[in-house]
Amino acid sequence: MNLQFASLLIALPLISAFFVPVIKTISRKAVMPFLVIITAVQTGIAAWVFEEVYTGGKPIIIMAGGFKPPVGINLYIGHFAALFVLIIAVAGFFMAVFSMKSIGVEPKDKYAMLFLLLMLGATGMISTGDIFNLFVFMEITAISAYALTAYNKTGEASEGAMKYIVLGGIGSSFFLVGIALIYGSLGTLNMAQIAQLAGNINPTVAQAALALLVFGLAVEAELFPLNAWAPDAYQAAPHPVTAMFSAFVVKAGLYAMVRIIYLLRDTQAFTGILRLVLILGTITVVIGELSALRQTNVKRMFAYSSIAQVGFMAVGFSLGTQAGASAGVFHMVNHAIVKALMFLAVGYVALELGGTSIEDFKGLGKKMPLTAFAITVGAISIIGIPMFNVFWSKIQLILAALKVGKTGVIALILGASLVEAVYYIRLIHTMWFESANGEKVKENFTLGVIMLLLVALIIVIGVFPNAAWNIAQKAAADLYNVSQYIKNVPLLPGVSP
Amino acid sequence: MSIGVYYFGAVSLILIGLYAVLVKKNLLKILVGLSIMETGVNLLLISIGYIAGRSAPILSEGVGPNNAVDPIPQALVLTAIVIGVATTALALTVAINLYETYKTLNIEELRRLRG
Amino acid sequence: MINELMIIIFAPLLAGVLAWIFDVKGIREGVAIIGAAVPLAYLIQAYQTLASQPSIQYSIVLSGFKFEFILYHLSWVFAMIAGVVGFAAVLGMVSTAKDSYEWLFALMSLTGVYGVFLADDLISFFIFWEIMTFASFMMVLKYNRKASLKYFLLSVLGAYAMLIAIGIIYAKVGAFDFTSVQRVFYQDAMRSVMGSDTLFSRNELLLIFGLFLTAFGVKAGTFPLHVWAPDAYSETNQSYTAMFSGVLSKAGVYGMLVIYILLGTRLMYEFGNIGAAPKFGYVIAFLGGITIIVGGLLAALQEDIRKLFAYSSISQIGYILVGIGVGTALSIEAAIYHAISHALFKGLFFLIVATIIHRTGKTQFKDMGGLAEKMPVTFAMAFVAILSLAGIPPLVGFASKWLIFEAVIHQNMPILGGMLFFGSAIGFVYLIRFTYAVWFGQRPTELDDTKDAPLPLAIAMGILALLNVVFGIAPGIVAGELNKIFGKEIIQGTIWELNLGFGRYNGLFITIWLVVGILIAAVIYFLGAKVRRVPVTDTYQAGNPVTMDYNLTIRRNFFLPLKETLAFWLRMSFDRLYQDIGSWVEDLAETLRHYIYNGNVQAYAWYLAAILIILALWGV
Amino acid sequence: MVMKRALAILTILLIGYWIALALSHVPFGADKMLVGQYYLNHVKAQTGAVNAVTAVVVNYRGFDTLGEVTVLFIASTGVAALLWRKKRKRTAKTEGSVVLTTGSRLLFPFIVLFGGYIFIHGHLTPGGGFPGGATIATAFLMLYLAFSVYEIPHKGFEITEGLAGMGYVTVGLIGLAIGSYFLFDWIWQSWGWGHSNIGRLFSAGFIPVIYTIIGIKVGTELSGIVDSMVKEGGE
Repeated sequence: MNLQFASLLIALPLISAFFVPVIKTISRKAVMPFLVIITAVQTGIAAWVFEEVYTGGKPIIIMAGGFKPPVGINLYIGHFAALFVLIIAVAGFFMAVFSMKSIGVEPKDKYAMLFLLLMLGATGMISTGDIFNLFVFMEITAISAYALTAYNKTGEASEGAMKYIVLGGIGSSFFLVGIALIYGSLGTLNMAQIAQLAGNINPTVAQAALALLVFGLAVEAELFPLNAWAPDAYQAAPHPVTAMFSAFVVKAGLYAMVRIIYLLRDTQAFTGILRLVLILGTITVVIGELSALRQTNVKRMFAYSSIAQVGFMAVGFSLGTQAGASAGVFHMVNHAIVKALMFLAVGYVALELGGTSIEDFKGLGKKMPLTAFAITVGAISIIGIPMFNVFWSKIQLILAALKVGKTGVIALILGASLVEAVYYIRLIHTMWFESANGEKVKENFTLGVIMLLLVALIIVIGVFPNAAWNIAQKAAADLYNVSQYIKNVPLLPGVSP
Repeated sequence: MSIGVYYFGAVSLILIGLYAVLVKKNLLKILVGLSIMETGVNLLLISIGYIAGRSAPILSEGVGPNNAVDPIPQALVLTAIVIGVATTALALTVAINLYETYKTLNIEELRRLRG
Repeated sequence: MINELMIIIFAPLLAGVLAWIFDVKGIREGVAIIGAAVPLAYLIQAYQTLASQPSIQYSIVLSGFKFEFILYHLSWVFAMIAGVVGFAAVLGMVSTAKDSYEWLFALMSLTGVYGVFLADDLISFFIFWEIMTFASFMMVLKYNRKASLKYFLLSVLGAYAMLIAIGIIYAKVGAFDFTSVQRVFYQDAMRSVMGSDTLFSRNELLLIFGLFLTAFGVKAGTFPLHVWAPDAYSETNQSYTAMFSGVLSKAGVYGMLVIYILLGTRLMYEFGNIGAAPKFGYVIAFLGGITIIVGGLLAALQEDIRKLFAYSSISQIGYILVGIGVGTALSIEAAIYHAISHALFKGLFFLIVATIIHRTGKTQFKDMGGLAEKMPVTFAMAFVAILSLAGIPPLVGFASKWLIFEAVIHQNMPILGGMLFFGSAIGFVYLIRFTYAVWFGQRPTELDDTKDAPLPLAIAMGILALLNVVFGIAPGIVAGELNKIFGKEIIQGTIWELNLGFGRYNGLFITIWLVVGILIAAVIYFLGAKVRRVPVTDTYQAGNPVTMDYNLTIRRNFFLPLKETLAFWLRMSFDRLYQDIGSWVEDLAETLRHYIYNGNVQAYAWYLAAILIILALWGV
Repeated sequence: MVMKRALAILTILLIGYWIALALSHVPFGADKMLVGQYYLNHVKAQTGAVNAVTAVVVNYRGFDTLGEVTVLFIASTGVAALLWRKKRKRTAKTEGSVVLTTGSRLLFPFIVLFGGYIFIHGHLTPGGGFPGGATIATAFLMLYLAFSVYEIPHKGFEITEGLAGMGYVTVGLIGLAIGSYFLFDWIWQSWGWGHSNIGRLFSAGFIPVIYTIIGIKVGTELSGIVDSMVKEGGE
């Protein structure tokens, strides 16, 4: 089969989003099922791409318009992108199913469109091989995220979205300045070629460009203190959207940041920026965990926890070794699974019991045992108990840090896990052992199945981490090994200085 | 260090925009600041593509491949402008919603979500 | 063919899961008992195998890691502790467990303990350690959030300490299995003797030692990491506490032995000896000594029967640590012996407490009294346990304590000896209270229709009491097994006699004399003058009127004077220190959160500007 | 407040100095082209467009443009979603003056025509789908300003918008089917239409097709945004 068909990953959500207005005029009720069907098909395509890439061992290069890079824009679906496109599709599918139940605010057809375009944006960000195209996809992601954050049309939603817009706007402007500097020095926008020529950039320009690019992406990647929008947006957004934010939107931003840093490793600024990311990542973990500590709104607590985990990933990537990158990718995967589960569960609780404050979680074990079980498993996993998936990524992170002699990272993980233990155990205790009045809720079958699936995934990876770890290692190699990346992109021979 | 007047203007616009975002209390003014920043960035992009003495990259009537300016930044700016418009439109919409709910656009008062 | 080691380890967990799924009263109890009995049976069977071969090994490759398990004499002894006490505790839980939740986690923790004892590589050691911790934590969580949180936090601290140590070792050794690690450290020791470069520097060695000490110290309940133990032991199903205190704390002790096995040689050469005892062991020994005193004193001051034994348990673990710390073959054997006897008598004690709470619903001394009449069987068990803990021959507690004394004194360590002696004395102090306040004296009227122990609990207590007596009268049985660990006759003698060369103790001899003495006493009792019942009155009053705020009876504030004397020292509580640190961090977090995420988007924009400035300054 | 301003000025000066320092190594007006030169050299042969910018936008960097269309689509959808109320109507108090209304009626078709001209000639002259669409939207904006009750036909516009978007993707997918690359210029490269026509209207492969689609789409989208913002909600 022609591998260029992988471009359907971009085309399908797009054409489907454009089709929604037509569907709406036929039947308003058909919109949400349509969304589910499309995400399911997207999952199928993503699974095919994943299979192709991992069995073939070679990345799929999609060349738009048939022009070879750097003349045309290419999508680079390597091991990392294949993995994350699949995660995006699966998470999107689950959240689409969840949306059928949880989205009550009209106009749902617009919601469906924005939902699809958010997926599209993240998919594009992960797979693109052109730095300006990255900016475009980043804006697609960001703007649909703005709209979705404000979707509930409450004051809080608008406020959260506004913060996101202002900070995101500043970030993207400076990101574009960075692109301008890179383009001005090299005359190309193709990432592989930029990596190839990175050594030629004037050091001053390289420093500023790299710094600005990282700055712009760090806003999306939620590194402290550029993440101030995140808790608000997470809290205010509709529940499925929050889950998607945590599961893949932030990861797409982080990925792009790491990719660009690694691409420009030939520049002198490389080690400096790695150190900076390490510091920012560390502070992100500390502040995130501490902020979650006494949170009374569970959704917000999870948001802070999510931010802290992103900090771990950033720390992993900033170790500057392949082991560190592997640990970071592995943590990304595990965290995506866990947080999708937890935000789904929290959203479901909010739907049934009317809120996400800790009061609503009293006696949840009696009222909604399955949901409470799901949250418990997720929480235990995040704390880092063996036999659950996050444990392995934390271990790998520790080993990677040890290899480069950064023992401080270990202390960081230890401290963070202690704090996580405190607030998650408080929550677990509240759910299971505090009594509250209220009827037992009849839990939705489909959502129950989804939650159990994710729980099963957490435990399966926890018990047999090998397969997942291998995949993560391959994905990380794709990210880390820049010379291989350059080789994989079929650059047009004539176009070079 | 010497930068051309176009660069200077572009960077100044970016900084003026940033200044507005950092200092102004009115949300609309902050959004205006963001727009100014975007404009500055677009100007910067376009000036980077300029090559002294050459004309627009429309290859007819005596303009050949060797006396046209770089077409890429112009294409990029086209995209960037549209993205800027989209952001602004959405931001204004959110501002409308905010005003309808809280009857204020003072960012000091729009602080329900915190901590 | 499934390996027998796997059956030993996973049978309890399987039973627990089954009990949890088939949540039917009757079935789940049966399944659980089978789950606890199967490993015990296999262990007993393995005794035969171990007589002919040095060890039983098994390894399995899972998810890229090779998990190795081994059963040899040392692990067999510890596994037997787990088997016997675990089995007794499960029997006890038949009477006291309320739902399938408790079965699941109680049996899961048993699996964890077996795994820890049988593990032969650091990764499986750690994983089972965590399973054990997690399961026991879940047991506490059900009863009390605060206690469980304290337990969990310290456990996580310990777990990560261990993990980091393992990581450091792995980074240099490149393997996890005990054999390789041991070999590397041994070679390192040889290198340092030769004066050549070592793989692990002195500081790294110290770091690893400290981390392991923290990890195992938490589980064993060593001062100053003991603060979780009183709360956790008392705030859970008391039948389970028999296992918790009797077996799980032994995992910490076993960990200390693992330090010796893996790092011992290197540590000894690096830091030197005092006499025959290694210097690094002194750290362990003195921590143990302090633990004895702190645990003992605090036990005496408790008003809650569960807390009393929880502190007592901490104090007794101190003995074991002293034995291990002294580091001679004799002292280590003595320590293991005391680990066995502590498991036996403290398991028994907690089952007794479980019975009392099960039957009366009371936990405070002030609500009890005169139960000996109503619960004769339980009282008989308590009698055995008290004598054993107090170290009165011919019970097992005497034999092991005597060995530790001898081992310490033989190394000329007067301070440690004093600590041990003080611990024994304070043991009497708190046991008096338990003996009198619970079993004798006036009985509150509401306890008049208290019944004796239910059958499962009675059987469980019977097993442990019997072993207390048997191993006391015939200490040579245990000593013989312990000698196998070292492969030489360190404690000589017959089954009835322990002979150290510089001292001997004959259990049978003393028993015979004791029986004779009791017979004589009985004869006197029955032939003597008419026995008169004396009403119990407080002797403290001495004619003065009693004010309620200084009303000291054996059931109420009995040791208040002691408390007042120690007031200065009691103020320095590590528990409170940790709590203060905890709340300080939380307050800081609260302030920080409100200050940083203040909701003002302009402030957030300033953060962005700040980062830009940092980037600019770094660039310019 | 003064402190804050001073601090802000200090901040922007520092940042400005930093960016300017970097820019001073990217000399203004110098020839920095690499890929750009390739475009200029091959644009006519490869795409048939005279306007290199257009060729870059539609052909070489088709993904960007697709994304750009999407962004605008998101904006219009987002604005409509966020301003969605049960009942929304126009609340303008006064009708425009006679001059305004008559003038608008007269000008409307010409503005639309001009917009159409711009996007159809995108491959020849400066302009293209986006300016053309924006011009068309201005025509509708003018109607809103002139008449107090005027509303665009929402449903029709929405569907047109969607269909136009689908059309763009479909053109791309046809490229995938025919030329086995997404967004492949099948009209120019596979079918070879208009090779003799370079510099005239019927050339440049699918650029005019796509620009027409984009023009229609942008026009309807921007009009939709205007409509959403002009109307006020009521319960």
